[in-house]
Amino acid sequence: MTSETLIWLIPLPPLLAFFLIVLFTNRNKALSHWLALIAAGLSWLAGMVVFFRAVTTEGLSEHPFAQSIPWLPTGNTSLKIGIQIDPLSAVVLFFVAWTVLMIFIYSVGYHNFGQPAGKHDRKGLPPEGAEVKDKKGKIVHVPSIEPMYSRFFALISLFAFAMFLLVVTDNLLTLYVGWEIMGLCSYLLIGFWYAKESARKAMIKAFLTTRVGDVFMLLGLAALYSLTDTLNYQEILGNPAVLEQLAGALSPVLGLSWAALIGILIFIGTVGKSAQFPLHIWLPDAMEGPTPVSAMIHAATMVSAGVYLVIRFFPLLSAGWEPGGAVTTPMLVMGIIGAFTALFAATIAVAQNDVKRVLAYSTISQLGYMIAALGVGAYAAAAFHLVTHAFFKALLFLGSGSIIHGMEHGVLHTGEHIDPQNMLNMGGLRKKMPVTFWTFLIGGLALSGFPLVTAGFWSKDEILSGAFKGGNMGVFIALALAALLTAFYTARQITLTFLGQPRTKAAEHAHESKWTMTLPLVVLSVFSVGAGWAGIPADFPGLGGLIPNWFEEFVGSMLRSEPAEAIHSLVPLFTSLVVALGGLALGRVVYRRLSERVDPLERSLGGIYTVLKNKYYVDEFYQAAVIRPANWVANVFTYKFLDQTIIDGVLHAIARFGVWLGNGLRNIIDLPVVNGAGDSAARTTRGVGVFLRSKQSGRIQQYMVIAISLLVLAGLVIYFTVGIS
Amino acid sequence: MIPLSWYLIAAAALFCIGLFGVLSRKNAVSILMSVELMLNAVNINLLAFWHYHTQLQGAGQITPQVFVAMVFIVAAAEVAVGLALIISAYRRRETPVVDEMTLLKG
Amino acid sequence: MLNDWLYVGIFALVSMFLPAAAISIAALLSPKKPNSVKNATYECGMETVGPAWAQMKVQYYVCTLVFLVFDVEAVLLFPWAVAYKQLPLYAVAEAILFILILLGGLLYAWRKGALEWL
Amino acid sequence: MSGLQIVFLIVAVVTLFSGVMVVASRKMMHSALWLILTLLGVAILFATLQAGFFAIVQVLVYIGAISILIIFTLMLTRRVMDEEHPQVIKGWWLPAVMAVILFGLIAGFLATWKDFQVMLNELPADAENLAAFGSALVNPAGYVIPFEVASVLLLAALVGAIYIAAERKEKVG
Amino acid sequence: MSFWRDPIIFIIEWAKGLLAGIGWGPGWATTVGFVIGAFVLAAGAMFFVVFLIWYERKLIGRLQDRFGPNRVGPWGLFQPIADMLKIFTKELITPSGVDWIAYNLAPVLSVAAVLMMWAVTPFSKTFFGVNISVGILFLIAVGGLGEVGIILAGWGSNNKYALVGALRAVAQLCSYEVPFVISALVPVMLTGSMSLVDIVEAQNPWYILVAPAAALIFFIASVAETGRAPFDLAEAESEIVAGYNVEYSGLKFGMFFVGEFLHAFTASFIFVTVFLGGWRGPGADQIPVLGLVYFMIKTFIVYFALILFRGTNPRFRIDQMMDLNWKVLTPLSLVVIMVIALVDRLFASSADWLRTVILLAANLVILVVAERLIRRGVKTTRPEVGSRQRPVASPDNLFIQPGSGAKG
Repeated sequence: MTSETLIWLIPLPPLLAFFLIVLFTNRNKALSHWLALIAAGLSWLAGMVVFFRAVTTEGLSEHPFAQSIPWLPTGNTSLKIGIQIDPLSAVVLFFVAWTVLMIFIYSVGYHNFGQPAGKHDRKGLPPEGAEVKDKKGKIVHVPSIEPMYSRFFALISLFAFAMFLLVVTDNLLTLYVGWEIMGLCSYLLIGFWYAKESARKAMIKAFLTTRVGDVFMLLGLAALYSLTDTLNYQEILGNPAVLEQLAGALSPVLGLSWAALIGILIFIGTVGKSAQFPLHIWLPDAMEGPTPVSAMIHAATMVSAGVYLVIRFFPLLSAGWEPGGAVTTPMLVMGIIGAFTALFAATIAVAQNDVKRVLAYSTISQLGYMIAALGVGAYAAAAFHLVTHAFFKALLFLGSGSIIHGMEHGVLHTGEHIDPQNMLNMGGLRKKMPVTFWTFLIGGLALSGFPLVTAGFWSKDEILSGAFKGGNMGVFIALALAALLTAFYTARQITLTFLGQPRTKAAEHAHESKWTMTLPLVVLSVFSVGAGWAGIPADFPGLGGLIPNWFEEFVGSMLRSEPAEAIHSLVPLFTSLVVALGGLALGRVVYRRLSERVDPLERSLGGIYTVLKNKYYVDEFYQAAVIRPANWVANVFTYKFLDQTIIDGVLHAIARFGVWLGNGLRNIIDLPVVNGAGDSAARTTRGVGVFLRSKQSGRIQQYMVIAISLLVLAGLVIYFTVGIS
Repeated sequence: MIPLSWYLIAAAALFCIGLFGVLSRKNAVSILMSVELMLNAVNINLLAFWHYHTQLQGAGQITPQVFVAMVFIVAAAEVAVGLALIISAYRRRETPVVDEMTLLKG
Repeated sequence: MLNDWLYVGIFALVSMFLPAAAISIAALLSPKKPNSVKNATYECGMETVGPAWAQMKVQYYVCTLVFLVFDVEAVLLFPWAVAYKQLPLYAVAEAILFILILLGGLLYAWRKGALEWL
Repeated sequence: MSGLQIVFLIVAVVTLFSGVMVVASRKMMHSALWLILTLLGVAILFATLQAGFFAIVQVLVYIGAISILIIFTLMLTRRVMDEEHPQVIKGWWLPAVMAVILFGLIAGFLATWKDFQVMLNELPADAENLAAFGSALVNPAGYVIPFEVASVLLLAALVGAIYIAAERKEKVG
Repeated sequence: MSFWRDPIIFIIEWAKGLLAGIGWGPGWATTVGFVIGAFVLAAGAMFFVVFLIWYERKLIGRLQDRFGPNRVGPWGLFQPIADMLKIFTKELITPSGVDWIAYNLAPVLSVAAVLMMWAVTPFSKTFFGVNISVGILFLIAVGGLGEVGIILAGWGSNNKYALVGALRAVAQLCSYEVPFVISALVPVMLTGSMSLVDIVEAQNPWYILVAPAAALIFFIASVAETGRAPFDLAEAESEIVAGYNVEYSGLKFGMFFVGEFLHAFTASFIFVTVFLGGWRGPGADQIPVLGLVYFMIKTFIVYFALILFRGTNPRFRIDQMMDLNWKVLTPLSLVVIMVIALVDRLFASSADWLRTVILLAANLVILVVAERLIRRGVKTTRPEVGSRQRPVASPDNLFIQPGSGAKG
């Protein structure tokens, strides 16, 4: 089969699985997960074949695997859908295929397949556990199977379809389609346990927050389409003429060039999707969902999709920038926001006790890393970190899921009421869950960039050196600090969780998860070590050049402009060594002797700690600054003003006039002026009030009337002023 | 033979009638009927222009026909689901009247 | 071309006219002796109770719905069938996919028990 | 004034009148029957446009299926639809005015088009080329994706409608 | 062309010449010719019904071991005439509270819907009303008008029983229209045109030999479309009062039965046209009137089969009927379509006779498999209706059709 045909086929199996599960096998749990697994496996197989063909193809970046067919003929032009695999999407395809498959396998174990159904389990709530008699006939509590098992697999299959679609597509339209489907799936999966108040709130929060970004992104796409009449990558990004024209033309907004404007709009979409600073608030709450969801959607794939988008659009974002020169506006914005987010989220992560929330914030900060890397023009480094991060962060999340699972075992067994996700309740899990421990350790080291062995080190080191070469000291320092904090909270997490002595009975009775959960951990840990060796910089002392920096040249070939010649400097290298090791050591030292369930920092840092613990009060700020005003506008302006004043005002004006006239006459004729005026005023207001009170209705037709009347108005204006050409 | 304008005017009139129905009827079923009127008006236009283009550029004008077919399909789907919604809403609320289904009310 | 439709129209009118004419002739010939009992609504000899309205079962709706969907499907398939002779194999395969998708719908209705009458 | 024009005028007047009756009549059943008449008129208009296939499809789908479905729904949701209180909302004059203005606008805009008054001549017999239409529906360079998407849409409609309309086991009053 | 080879066309030409001779323009001449032709054809059809009623009653009588009409005229040949006279002079009772337009439009529509099918059917090589390019679709669409007529009847006469009957009838017609339409796709596919004339022209061999499965489905569906036994649940006298026409009397009532008989006959000659090669036969190309003869012979054979079908089968329960449609005929017809399309395309290059044989084989295989599956899936346990001791429910006289002889 030709590569193109194969690429067409990659997204289809999960979609098919989704429909089959939803329509037919909803009752049968085993059949459902088999469908989903087989679908994911097929996609994985096709993806691997395509990947290796792509790797072995010469000059792939000039001539990617691409094919497209017309979709909707719209007048003269026709919207096309198509597929394209170039180096960038190849590597993304690689890690997406792997993580998706692994997480599918993991989900089987995570949702306790094969366990009995609990008596009190309700749809929309996490399973509470079932009572079974063991051999000696005494009743023991065991975890029970997820009530909405099939639904879960249907949804993640749909998500996988969207992700693959987004990766293999060759134009922005289908990318946007996949993007939105992913948004939907993330919404549905965060609220998977929809009977939980917090889950409902979180799902709505995530959906709306990402919408904010998506709207801007859609604006960007519309502008791009109206300017270039196409949304195809090759025709826009692969075409210097178009890029120059876009960079040259001046947009009506703030004197930005069109390229800058579109770039910033699209970047805002990314900010929403991959939770950068102003719109990052949804990601931590998204941890309400099941852990595989957090791992897949909110660590490995969906949030990476945002970064993938900006990497993909780097030629546009950096249009008119040559390496070493002054950065363009979008790059500047990205650099600042990325670096700030990296530091900001890392500081918050230090003070979190929920094992998943720590990881959520570290995800935000790592994504900030990539954005910042792009901001300073370290293109390949960003892509590299995207890949490695996807692996080790998925690993960490799955590990945390395994931890939580083990803790829940313990909680069920002992029956004490503690939060199984709170790290302060854990400790000493190393002996209980060895596999989880070792894999989690590897992942943590990779995250904190433990030198020379782990993948995280290489990618992070490249970003740092990129920032350093880019000559952007602020970004460099911020990233370095963030790296330090990252190492610190990683050490904190590992120490609190696995080392030391158990701090609760539940932690004592925790035990290792099933192989379906540990196998993915092992596989991913292999990648989170091995992936690094693909991108060792050539100028690295000692190791450099032993292995050719394959990644750099493979993905780097995407950029038409050659990257600037390397400034040989050991500063970034030492920085990364120091921050990684120092952070780890510091964390270990601070938390080694922790016996009681309270964070030592709480005393030492005091007020700052509470600020960090409350995430700089960003949520509260939004609550006050955005949500209440929005409610106010909706209530007062739309409802009271538009609905009542405009619509009903027409009706009431006459009546009011009549009342006014009558009162006026009565005043003139007999009543004393003041009295009558008072009466009439009172009566009028009261009448109006009574009238208004009867007017409230949620009638959709009224709103349609408003819409149509606006349309008619616009039509009249056009007809009598402009006319049609 | 018939001028194109007659068809267009007739279609516009039908469309506006349907629009009025959509905006002013109470019963959800008759709102759907009015939507059908609007769709039919659109179809008249499409086919009138199909005829026009065919006599300008010769046979084989496919696009208008495809659009008409799509309108048929969309109309069918819309009626099916819409009426099903009305029926179930009726079962819950005992009314097919739209302005008694004020779920949009804040 | 238009003449054909003219003929169809005329035939339609005629075929409406003939029974109408027959009925009106009968109306002329037949005696008219109405009385209230004779004109009462027939209900097996009982008095009519309430409006002529009982709630009917949703089954009628469902089977008409399925009919509608397959009707529209056939409408799309007829041009395909006309063109069938000059179509390559993959085009036939596409139409078969089209049919299969709707067959899936039918199976769903079947499994939902929407096709059971009682 | 040729015979065809007379036919057109009659049909158009009947169609529009029955269209008005659809939105104006108080008995739901009557407006449904008027709707059938309107659809028939539209079908005849199609026939005068020599789109025979679509004229027949109009009768087949709209009159044969959709209107039947609508009537069944009326039967199902009857009981409330007594004819005492009016079927239109209180402020119905506003939509009416708007519809009239909109009609004027559309006509005005159309009138500015140069080919507005062009005559539609009788086409050759093979003008409505069903074979070309059919093969374009399954042609990847043509409309195969709308074709398949249509079937998916129909599937979705079928599944959704059945799911919605089917009585729940745990039925709440 | 001589008179004897094709009298009808001869007469038509002569009449046209006459009109032209009077000095009318060709346009008006055609129009008037159309009007006359339509009148002749439709009136002929309606008077044909009289004979059909006699034929059917005679046959049903024989099938039920009776004589059938045998008093008035030779073999009771004039019995229908007498009935007609009687029914013309019966009082037309219009119950109070009917919706006048709907009530009176319904019988007209139910006859007209059937009559219109005659407009497009080719009775011989040269003798047909009109050859429109969408003929077969026209037949199906016109059937839809009949449903509207039934709904009008049921709703117009405000009566619960009428309404229930109408709903059941319409539900049945709608349901059976699905396999009808889909199996009608097969001849269109094999011909490459929807015009009935082309379909007949293209039939060598007859399509029933090429696609027997489709033919079978088409036949059953069209029987159900006529709403006669065993599919006559709409006016199942023993279950619901008398169906949608309970409030009708006199000729209005009669019109429904005219429509039914005509529909039965029409259905049979549509089947002939679509699957039995219409007027085709030895020498029919040269001598068109021969084609007319062949057509009539085939039609009467099919009509006989129809009556046999009616006379020898007990009435379905409504759930059985719906199951038969939705769970057997519809999936089967879809499968048939796909298989025929695939097979015919795969063997498109091979010789015609080979392709025919392969298609035939494929159809037979489908039929056999379907038969097996149905045997597997059918409910063997019949729900208990009353006690077996009561003679009414005893199986040996189940085949009595209540009132089947005494209609009209």
